[in-house]
Amino acid sequence: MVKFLPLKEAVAQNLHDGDTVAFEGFTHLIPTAAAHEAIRQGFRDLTLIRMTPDLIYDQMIGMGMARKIVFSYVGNPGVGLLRRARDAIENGFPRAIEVEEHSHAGMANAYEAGAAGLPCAVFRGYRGAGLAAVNPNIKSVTCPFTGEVLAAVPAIRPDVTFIHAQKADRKGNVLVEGIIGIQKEAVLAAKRAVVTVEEVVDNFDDLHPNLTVLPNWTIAAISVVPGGSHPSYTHGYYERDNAAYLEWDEIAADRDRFQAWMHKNVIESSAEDFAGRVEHLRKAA
Amino acid sequence: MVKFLPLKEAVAQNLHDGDTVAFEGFTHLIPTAAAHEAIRQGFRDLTLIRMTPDLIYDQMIGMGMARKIVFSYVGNPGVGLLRRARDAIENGFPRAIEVEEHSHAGMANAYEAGAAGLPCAVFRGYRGAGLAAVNPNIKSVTCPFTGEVLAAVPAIRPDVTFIHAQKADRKGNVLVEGIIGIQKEAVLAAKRAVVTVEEVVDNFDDLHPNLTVLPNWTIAAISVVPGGSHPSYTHGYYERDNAAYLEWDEIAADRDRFQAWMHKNVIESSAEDFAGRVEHLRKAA
Amino acid sequence: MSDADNLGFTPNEMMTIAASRALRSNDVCFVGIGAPSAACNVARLTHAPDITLIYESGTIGTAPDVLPLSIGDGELCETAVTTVAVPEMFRYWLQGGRISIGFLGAAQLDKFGNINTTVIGDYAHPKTRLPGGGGAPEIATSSRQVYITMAQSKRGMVEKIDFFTSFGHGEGGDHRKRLGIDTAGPTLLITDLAIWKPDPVTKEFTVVSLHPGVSLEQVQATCGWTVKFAEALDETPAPTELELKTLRDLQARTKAAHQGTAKGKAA
Amino acid sequence: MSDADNLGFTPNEMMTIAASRALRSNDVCFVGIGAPSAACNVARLTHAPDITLIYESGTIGTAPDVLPLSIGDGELCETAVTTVAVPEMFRYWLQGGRISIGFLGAAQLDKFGNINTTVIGDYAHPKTRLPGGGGAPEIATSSRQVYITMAQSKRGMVEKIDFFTSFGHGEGGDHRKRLGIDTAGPTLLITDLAIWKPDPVTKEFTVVSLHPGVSLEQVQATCGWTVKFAEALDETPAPTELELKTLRDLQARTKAAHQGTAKGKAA
Repeated sequence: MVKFLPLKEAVAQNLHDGDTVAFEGFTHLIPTAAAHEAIRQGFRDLTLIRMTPDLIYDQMIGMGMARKIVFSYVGNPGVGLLRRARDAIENGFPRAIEVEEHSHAGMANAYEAGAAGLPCAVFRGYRGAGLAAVNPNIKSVTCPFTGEVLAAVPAIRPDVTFIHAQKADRKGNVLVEGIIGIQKEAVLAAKRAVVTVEEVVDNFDDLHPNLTVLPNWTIAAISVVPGGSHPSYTHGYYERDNAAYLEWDEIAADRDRFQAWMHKNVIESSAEDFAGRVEHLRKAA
Repeated sequence: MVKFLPLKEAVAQNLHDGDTVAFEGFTHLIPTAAAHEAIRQGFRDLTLIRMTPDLIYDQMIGMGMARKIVFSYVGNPGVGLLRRARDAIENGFPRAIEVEEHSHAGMANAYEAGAAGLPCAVFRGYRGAGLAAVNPNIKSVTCPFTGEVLAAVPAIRPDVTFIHAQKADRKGNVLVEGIIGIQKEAVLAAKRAVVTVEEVVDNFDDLHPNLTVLPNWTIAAISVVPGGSHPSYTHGYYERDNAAYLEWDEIAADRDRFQAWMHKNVIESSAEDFAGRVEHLRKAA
Repeated sequence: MSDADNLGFTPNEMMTIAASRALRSNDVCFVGIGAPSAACNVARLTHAPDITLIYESGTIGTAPDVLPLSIGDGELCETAVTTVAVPEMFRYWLQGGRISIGFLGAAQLDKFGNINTTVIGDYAHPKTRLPGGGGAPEIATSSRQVYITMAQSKRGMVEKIDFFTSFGHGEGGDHRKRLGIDTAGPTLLITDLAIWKPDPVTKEFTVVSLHPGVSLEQVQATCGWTVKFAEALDETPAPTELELKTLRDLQARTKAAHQGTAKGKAA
Repeated sequence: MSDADNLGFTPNEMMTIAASRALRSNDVCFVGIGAPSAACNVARLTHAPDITLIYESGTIGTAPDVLPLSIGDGELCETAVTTVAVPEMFRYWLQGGRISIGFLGAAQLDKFGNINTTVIGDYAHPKTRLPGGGGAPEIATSSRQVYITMAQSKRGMVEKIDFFTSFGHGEGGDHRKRLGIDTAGPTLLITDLAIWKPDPVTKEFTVVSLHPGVSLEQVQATCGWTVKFAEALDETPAPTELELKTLRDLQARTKAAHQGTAKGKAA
């Protein structure tokens, strides 16, 4: 059953060296605070999964925490390349990392299969695409009715998934709304799920019945971290800090500047600092 | 693009003798008015698909309209057997019908595959179940990663799907809420979709972004039929007429009584009569 | 046979209450209609307030005030933690391995917990066409355990069922494992007369507890196979006052609501 | 080359506006970020008000007031007809065959409309690791048609791309059909200099229209393969005042919003 924990303990209890871990968020609701806590605790040899690894994956890779990444788009969305990830892939700095690359359709179907308890996902994909030749985890099955050859990829089953969400109720049920991305599947596919939320409310009695609510028994731990997705955004709470994404491109371009930034803003910082970072991004009421 | 039409025309333009048709609804939102209109127009040789064929399928089968039924639960929910369907299957009255039977999981996955444009659905199902031996449309595929043998069924692709929904906006977008069942998949799997709604509102501007809204370009025709799901219910509008379900068990038990009831309540009736049937089931405000 | 006048409760009430006692607050139950639904809700209203009840219509964590007539009554959605689409229900929640107890009823049952709700007679030319399996084929294999409730009768509890709607222990022993099914299957059968559990090796249902006032002969007389009884046979504790009141109140509210127009007429 | 001072508009503006003109109100567009996003929204704000714009983050029928920086900006959700989960987006909406136009940009493009946004150099040991395909591999095969926009350069338009991120016409001819792909693939390429369409038989992109003031030599000088020109070569109509104003207003609003804190500081 779910526990409400300070983020430091939620991360320490659920993440371990060598784990396969997803910090999911599709532009919206990226669990930055949780990733920063993982960086502070210095985990090693992680297999990092995400459809759209962005700043926090650039940071974890740049800090040498990743053994392997599994992804479908390794970019700073709308800005360009991820320079720490590039440095690792192109130059093996600070360490070489293994790459398993899919399309968005492949990753989305693989998470869906993980949530659905299946060993693999079957879909129409990768036709004529170069990835099928370089990724041995892209195979095929044949439809027994039509003979059509379909793509198959293994289900994604992370040891632990971290997501950020709008709110929990006191019982620990969690609401995700807006661009909901792949978060529900990432939680249900994982052995353990940790959720950071903007706030806790008494109950969800007034919620529309068809919203994306994760029942408390599907979650291991919840931590209240206002602003916890900055510089991503939380629909209904604060806007995306587009300027921070543009700025990251410069910070990550230089190994030393990256290290300095990480020490100031992550290592010597804490989950409590996120609230202040989004103050100016909250909408006028 | 969607057209707003009287139900009579919506049915006449979209349903044809010999069609494969789904009138979907999972206890909630059953499109009774649309089925009754189809009965009045006297279509023949239909292949009727539905997870839970209930009263309206008992009626269409009893009127001799069905060549085949595809289903996973052919009962009067909470009451018992469907007596017209039994008469057709056991005695070939008023005509023999072909039966293709699945489990709920099989049908749900098959609709999902239809909506997803796949030729078949793959899932873990039918293990040890007798249906696999009597339904040639239950086959298997082998996971290319684990070797696990999974069930496969053909995707469902109706010529036309009928559903009932709460409301449309003036542009023809449709909202389905509450127990949403398999309706979205049934619409997206079909070549054409016809929706009856309780009412039309100016716009959906105030709707939560994550509700089940079918964009107008996914629907062929919309007809406004208040009460159109009676004796099923429409969440937010009127309650289920449980007494009518109990009463049906007696009506359908006798061939003559069935015919008399059908003539009075369907053949000599019209879509406009549904509003009156739910008056006493509307909740006190 | 015993009835309410003699013992203060009916065999059916005892069945429902005995079934409710098998459930825990941390269980996630996939609930069939009828006796399973009553048992699950009595559990929720007495000793297992945090139990998660899931109906196949998509309602997760529901807490109905009256028992639903169908698996998709509005009450289930209005009181649920969340309501999801039917494909998601079967893919993420049932097939995903999240159900601890699948609760099934049966028209025909054999001693290995195999269930028939499809046909009496031959499948292609049935004597009686029953409603069919619905969710049962996969509830029986994807739930971590299956509990079954039914009133005993020679017609219902048979040596050989006419159709395998849902698989229990097959021919017994390790038959599930041989079919690649890795869940426990039927682990409990609760009838109006007794509580049954499968033999650890043969998987044949064995009576482990008789309800108050029930004799071994009564159990055998209403069962179509030769019944095995445990050596140390318990007596099921009679319903408590709270259990009986909870069940009867629930059924009274339900009956009033299912007149269909009862609520509506007040409007 | 021509620029805004000479003609009143830049080549990039011409590219975006020419692309917008190819879209219709009944199109359902799967929109990539950058030039495709601007073109789709100019179309929506001018001649195609009812066009359905879909971004892969799950927003269907969106109508943003400013261009999103990412494919998942809040604006997209707030103005959408509905916002669905990402697996549903790729299964029901893209794979389901509901997209009429998949709109892609390219880092490297060949004359058959094959696109590389994955790596420069060898895949295992890349010279430059690019972001990768994201949704593109299936957008390219599941959309009924694919439109491509990119600014011309010898580095970008090459004889042989380093990696097949998404499949266009492969080696040309019926290569798509031979791979079991039954959609039309790239049917339009709009650059900053010209409009290109595939030859009906060979499927090689052929220039069919030059933008105002652009010469054949300019097109060839910025393209890495030997360019084929149609016999009857059109001149692309210059942007209208309304088109230019719509695009520039959109970009001005976008620039203000992407300062990131511009809106926030007003609070």
